Amino acid sequence: MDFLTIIQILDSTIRLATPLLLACLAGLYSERAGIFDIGLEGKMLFAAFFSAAIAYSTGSVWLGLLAGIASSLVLSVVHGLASITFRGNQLISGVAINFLAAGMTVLVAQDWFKQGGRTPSLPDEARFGPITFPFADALENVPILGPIYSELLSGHSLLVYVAFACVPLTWWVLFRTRFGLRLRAVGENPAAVDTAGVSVVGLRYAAVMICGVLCGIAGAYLATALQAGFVKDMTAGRGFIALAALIFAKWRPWYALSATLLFGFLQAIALRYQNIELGNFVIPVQFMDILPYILTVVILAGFVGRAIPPRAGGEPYVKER
Amino acid sequence: MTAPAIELKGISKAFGPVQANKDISISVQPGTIHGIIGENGAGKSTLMSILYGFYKADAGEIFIKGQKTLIPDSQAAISAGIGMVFQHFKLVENFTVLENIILGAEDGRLLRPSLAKARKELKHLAEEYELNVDPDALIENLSVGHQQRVEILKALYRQADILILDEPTGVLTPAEADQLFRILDRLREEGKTIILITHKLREIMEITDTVSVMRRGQMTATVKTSDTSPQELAELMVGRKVLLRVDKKPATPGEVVLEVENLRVIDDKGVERVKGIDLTVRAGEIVGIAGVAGNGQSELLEVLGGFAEGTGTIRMNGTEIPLSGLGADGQARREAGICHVPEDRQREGLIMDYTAWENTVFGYHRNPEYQSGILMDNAAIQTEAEAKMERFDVRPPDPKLAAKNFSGGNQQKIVLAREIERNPDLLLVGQPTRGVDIGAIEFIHQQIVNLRDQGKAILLVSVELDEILSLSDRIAVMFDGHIMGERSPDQTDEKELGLMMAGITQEPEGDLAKVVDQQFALQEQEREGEANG
Amino acid sequence: MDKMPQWADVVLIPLISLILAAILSALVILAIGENPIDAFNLMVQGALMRSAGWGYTLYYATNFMFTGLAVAVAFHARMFNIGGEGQAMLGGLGVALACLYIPWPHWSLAIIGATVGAALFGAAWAYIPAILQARRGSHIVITTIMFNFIAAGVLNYLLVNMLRPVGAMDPATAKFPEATHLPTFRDMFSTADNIMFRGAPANVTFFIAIAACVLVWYLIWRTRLGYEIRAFGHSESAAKYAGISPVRITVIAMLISGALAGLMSINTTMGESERLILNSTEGAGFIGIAVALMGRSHPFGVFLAAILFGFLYQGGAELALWTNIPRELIVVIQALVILFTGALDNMVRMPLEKLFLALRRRDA
Amino acid sequence: EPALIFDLGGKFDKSFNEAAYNGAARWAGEHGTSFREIELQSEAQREQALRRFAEAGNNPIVMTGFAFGNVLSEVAPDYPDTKFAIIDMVVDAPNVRSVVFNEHEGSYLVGMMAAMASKTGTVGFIGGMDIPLIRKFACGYVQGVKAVNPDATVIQNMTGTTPAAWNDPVKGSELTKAQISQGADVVYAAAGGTGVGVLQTAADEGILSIGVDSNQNYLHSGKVLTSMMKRVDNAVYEAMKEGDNLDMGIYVMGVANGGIDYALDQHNEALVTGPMKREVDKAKEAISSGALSVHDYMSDNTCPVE
Ligand SMILES: Nc1ncnc2c1ncn2[C@@H]1O[C@H](COP(=O)(O)OP(=O)(O)OP(=O)(O)O)[C@@H](O)[C@H]1O
Ligand SMILES: Nc1ncnc2c1ncn2[C@@H]1O[C@H](COP(=O)(O)OP(=O)(O)OP(=O)(O)O)[C@@H](O)[C@H]1O
Ligand SMILES: [Mg+2]
Ligand SMILES: [Mg+2]
Repeated sequence: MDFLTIIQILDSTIRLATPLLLACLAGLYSERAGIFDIGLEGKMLFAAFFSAAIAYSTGSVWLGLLAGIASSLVLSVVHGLASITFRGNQLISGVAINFLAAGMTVLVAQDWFKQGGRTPSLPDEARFGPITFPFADALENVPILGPIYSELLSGHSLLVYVAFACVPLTWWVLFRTRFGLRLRAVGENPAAVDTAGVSVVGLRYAAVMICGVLCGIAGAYLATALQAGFVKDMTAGRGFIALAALIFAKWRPWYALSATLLFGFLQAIALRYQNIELGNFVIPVQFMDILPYILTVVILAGFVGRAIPPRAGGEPYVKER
Repeated sequence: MTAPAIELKGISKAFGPVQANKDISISVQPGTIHGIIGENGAGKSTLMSILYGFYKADAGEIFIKGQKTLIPDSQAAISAGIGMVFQHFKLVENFTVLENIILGAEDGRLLRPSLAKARKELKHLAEEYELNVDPDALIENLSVGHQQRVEILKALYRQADILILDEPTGVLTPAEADQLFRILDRLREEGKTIILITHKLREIMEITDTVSVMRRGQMTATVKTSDTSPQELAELMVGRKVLLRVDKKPATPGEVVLEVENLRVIDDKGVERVKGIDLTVRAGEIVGIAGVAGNGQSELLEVLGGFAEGTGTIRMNGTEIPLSGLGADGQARREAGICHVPEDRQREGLIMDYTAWENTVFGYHRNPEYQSGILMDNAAIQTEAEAKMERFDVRPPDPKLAAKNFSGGNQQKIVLAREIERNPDLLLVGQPTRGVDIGAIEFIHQQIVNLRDQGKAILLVSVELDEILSLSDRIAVMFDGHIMGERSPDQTDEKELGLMMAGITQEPEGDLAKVVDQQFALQEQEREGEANG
Repeated sequence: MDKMPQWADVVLIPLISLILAAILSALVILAIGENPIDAFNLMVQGALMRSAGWGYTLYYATNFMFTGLAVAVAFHARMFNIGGEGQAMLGGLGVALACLYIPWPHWSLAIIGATVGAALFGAAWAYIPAILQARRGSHIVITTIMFNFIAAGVLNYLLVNMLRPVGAMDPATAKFPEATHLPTFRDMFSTADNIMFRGAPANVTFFIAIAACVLVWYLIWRTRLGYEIRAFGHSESAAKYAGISPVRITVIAMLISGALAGLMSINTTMGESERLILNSTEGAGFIGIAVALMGRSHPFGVFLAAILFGFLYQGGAELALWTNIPRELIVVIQALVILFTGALDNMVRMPLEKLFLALRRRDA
Repeated sequence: EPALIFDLGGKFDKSFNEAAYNGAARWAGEHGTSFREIELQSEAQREQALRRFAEAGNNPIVMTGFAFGNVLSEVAPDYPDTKFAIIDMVVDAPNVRSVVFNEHEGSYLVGMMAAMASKTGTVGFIGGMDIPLIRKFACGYVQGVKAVNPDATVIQNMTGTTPAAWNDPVKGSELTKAQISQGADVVYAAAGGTGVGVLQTAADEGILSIGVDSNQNYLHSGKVLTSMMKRVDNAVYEAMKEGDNLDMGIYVMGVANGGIDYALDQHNEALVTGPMKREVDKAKEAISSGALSVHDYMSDNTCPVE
């Protein structure tokens, strides 16, 4: 494997990891506040559709992004109503949201565009294009650092940088601000927050909303940056992988970065090396396809200890039985 | 006369069909300590939670310092100068002390300045009130006593001048309780108003100025402490005459039932908690283990009960039983004739979501008498449960009710009914009366003594010295994983036991409680070191 | 003392929730320019008013019962088994191997063999996540998600490269021998002059599913094992105190769960397609989660929820058949049903409880 | 009234099913009538749809996809008066027309074009899932490439193993990028909705792509080299047009009878050079006349070239 190949694989890792990272951080806010969310997939899908649809209709990718975030927020409100206000089962609500998004996106897409549940292809100005760093071209030929700078670091869409910037930001918010302290507390022991005179409901809604915003960005990234439009079910299970990454990361921001990069990397490797021959034996493509999942299980079994979720996670806060 | 610090008028509160408070009125003078007593489930905690804005009353008014005050949430209570230490602490377990203190009382959006300020303030408060805690320790690594200090500090940090304490001494050792009372005294001198809920009449007599008695959601009496007696209070509370001391004949110890040699236990954090214990318990005697919480008593019970592993030798009626691996589980212990009333009835002794009848066979559910073919004989279990609940006076006597719907005392009775009625050769009992009201304590103690009188061996672990002294025929004191010594209850007293519990076998100079406290701090430091190392 | 009479809890609340879901669904249908009343009529006509409609409704319901029970059993041990899909896929493999490689003389014997095969393979696929959870603390949610993907890969490889008859286009096994074909409802209930359940795939597996519901009910509420599973699910520390081994319960509960999920494939693979095809599970493993949650992990609840989902599936097919409503409408309706009956049921319950309390106060 | 049943991929898959729909729509438009249609949601519905349409008197009933084979052979005898047409599969019954396509021939043609358009000598193939049909596409393509440039490298990738493999444009994108980084400068996508991502990325990255089933040239005008057209639309159109008089038996649609072709229109005329067109048309003729025979993977489950 030569150096350039490594760079390319890492480049692909970054692209594949970005939606996972955004969704994973989204889940992190929500679950740190005690609201489990298996509806990440649905929110991303919803956002992917609405961002593409609005970007196409208005020709503005920024309006698209806003629409994606707004639509994801709508689902967040539903989740909040079900799991915070009405103290329902958070898992059921998440499952319902996934179904709702899968059905609604296609239904609306068909109603609006009559193209069988997809949006028309977005023109370039309705997409997030790559951002080229200064001197990227000039430095391309510098050995080692050149390709790292111009291939790996430069040339991604804005949302990729946003996603990566969200990691330190999330860490800072959670561990260095009043809001973060309260948010973590409400996921561990809401009664402590309540008796300290802070609104449990308010905090939890805030967390669920942040989750919605990040899922919205993730969806918009899929439909308007990586792709040029919406295709039904285009999230293809990434919300669930993000959830796995979140558990893997033990609900911590920097770990979330590593976990999603690892998933992205394993996928990139599997995509790149689909047909490996060992002597006369060709490793079946199916094996390479499932390799990331096998490795995940192996890593989980071998290196990562018990992951302890936030203690109040999944439980509605009920004062009076 | 000044306006009362607190005045509640006509407070009512229902939880669904349960009327927890009925038209309660009470007034508390500033600068006094006001006690509230009442049976389990009488509605004490509910009333205080309403005052603190945790629950909303269905009806009634609250006056603070003569001003009518609306308290829709805890924020309002805090701004009205009210602080509360709940029966079940409201702390975030994996946060540090400092973080818990500032939670909800931060200045500004960033944490760093708040933390710095709180650290200074905390040091100040600690000095002033002898409330020492390591501000950077995680709550989950603190003893219950220290956790309580954090709760008090939380209230003081918020400049509360009305402090509510809900059963604060239920989890404290006598020394810790003494220290707490000195702090309360101090606060009273400063003019703060304190409401103290407790089941212990001795404490009421010792420290309060006035006392109110609650029964079944209503306030039945409010009297000046100096005008009443424990006996009278107990009767007001339970509605009948109560024996305040255990009535028991001298023991007639028989054969050795349990023999423990060089028992060692290492917990899952890798800390050695029991460091080589030798102990025997004979038929027909109660051996009490005294000690400050966290000195290995829990682990001792857990290993004997089969749900933790250890090394060493245990013989039961002369037969050795395994301490780890196969055959070292609760099931095997029960077959060997060991029954166990665990320390924590809610986490261990009961499945809170199971009905009472299901709980009456918990741990014995594999016994042949409960099977019919491949199924469980639920009808037989229910009939038996009904009889047991009747005998142990569990209220309400409804076996179909889920365990979580019983009050703490009644939950404990269900566990006791299950374990004592097994008629075991050896009964392990941990904290049998924690958080239980006087009426129930009397009953529970009686049952334990009865079992002894039938010639059974009993090993009792309790942090209540009173309880140890009045029940035990022999007392062993544990400190730091060792047994410091054994005493007979009529040769010793609280003072000596207290010293032994602090690891001191000689009469020390100075204040007993202080020494105990210092010792505990040292011990904790040491343990932290071990845990980190 | 309860806040509400039991009938209100069991009947009234789900009913009101369903009506709310129906109203919202109607709005969605209106919004895409169709007539909701006609649509509803069509669904009921197609799914419930013809024997063949029932034949389909019950066929789908059979799948959902198995996967719903699988999720429910794991839930009782406080585990979230998202792996029903993969376990059912492997169960299909078990069925296929049993049917293809053993010469059964009669379907009644074959179905026993297939049941064993399906249960064994399904359980085996659940075993690894279970043992990893019990011994290494690897989170079962992640491992079962991963095992769904792995199952799909394994099955794809086997079907394309090993089990597919030469020259066949389909990534599927050969057709099972005649003797293994299960009697369908049509075979069972038709008379000479009255053909019932014509063409519908419902078959004897439906009765196995009902038996499974009953057995699971006995298992959970009447046996020692069920007692221990529930105890472990409610409190691990208490279970330890009682001498219930967490490792043992985790593994056993997951084995049962996996076996139940695997059994689903008798219905699809042996009962319907009569060969193992690539995507025979079609997401029924995931629907099982919704079914178990809606059925409150109780076998009877699972049974009802499965029938409801079967109705939605079949009714949806009828809609797609006779109108231009896209098939995704059904997914939306499912979502709304799950949302209102499952997640938002307190929205209905809270005011009702107040109402009943007020009524009781007035009586008293 | 005729009926059309789409396979699980759904009516608007931008390729196979959509072509069928276009054919039916063209027929309906020309004749001013309508047709019934259904998108399947589950395997079990195949039989249901067939029977319900047959019982409702729809005739002929056209279905797309090999997966109908099994069911149709059971259902067809029950409705001797109804005529069925199945695409991509042979069903032996007196009232069934089976239409099969020589996709390998078309893939061969576009493979030749890919090899001629490639400057690097490396071209790519991205399939949806490792199933026989897709291998058939791949095998024909590789033969075409090697026919022009025996030294050329063909990178072959499959998207996945779950149904999501047909609808994962993001993965299609990444595979394309991976192939580009390995030197590919023409990629051929046979992957349903995933192909949208392949074509998009190829256009974004400035390499050429090849569409499949329908004419996909217009998706990225000037950037799609050509499309391997499988005239499912014609097959459906014909079946509906013949209506009650539908001839039964096996219809093989190949290069010879225009059932399989490569697409040439205003979107790609600049890309298809004169020599390129000459070579391909020559091969087309050779195939039609039988002088050139492209190996069909399905015939023996092997491919002569890698
Ligand atoms: N959050 C709640 N929801 C429903 N019922 C409650 C709740 N809290 C308390 N109750 C019920 O209200 C009654 C009074 O409870 P409360 O906790 O006030 O009693 P208490 O006097 O503090 O008892 P204890 O001495 O055991 O602490 C009990 O019957 C209890 O079961
Ligand atoms: N690693 C540790 N570092 C410091 N203190 C510890 C540590 N582990 C335990 N402790 C102290 O021991 C206390 C109680 O532990 P444990 O429950 O084992 O004690 P116990 O003797 O059984 O008493 P009780 O049952 O009354 O709590 C803890 O709350 C804590 O203060
Ligand atoms: Mg209380
Ligand atoms: Mg303890």
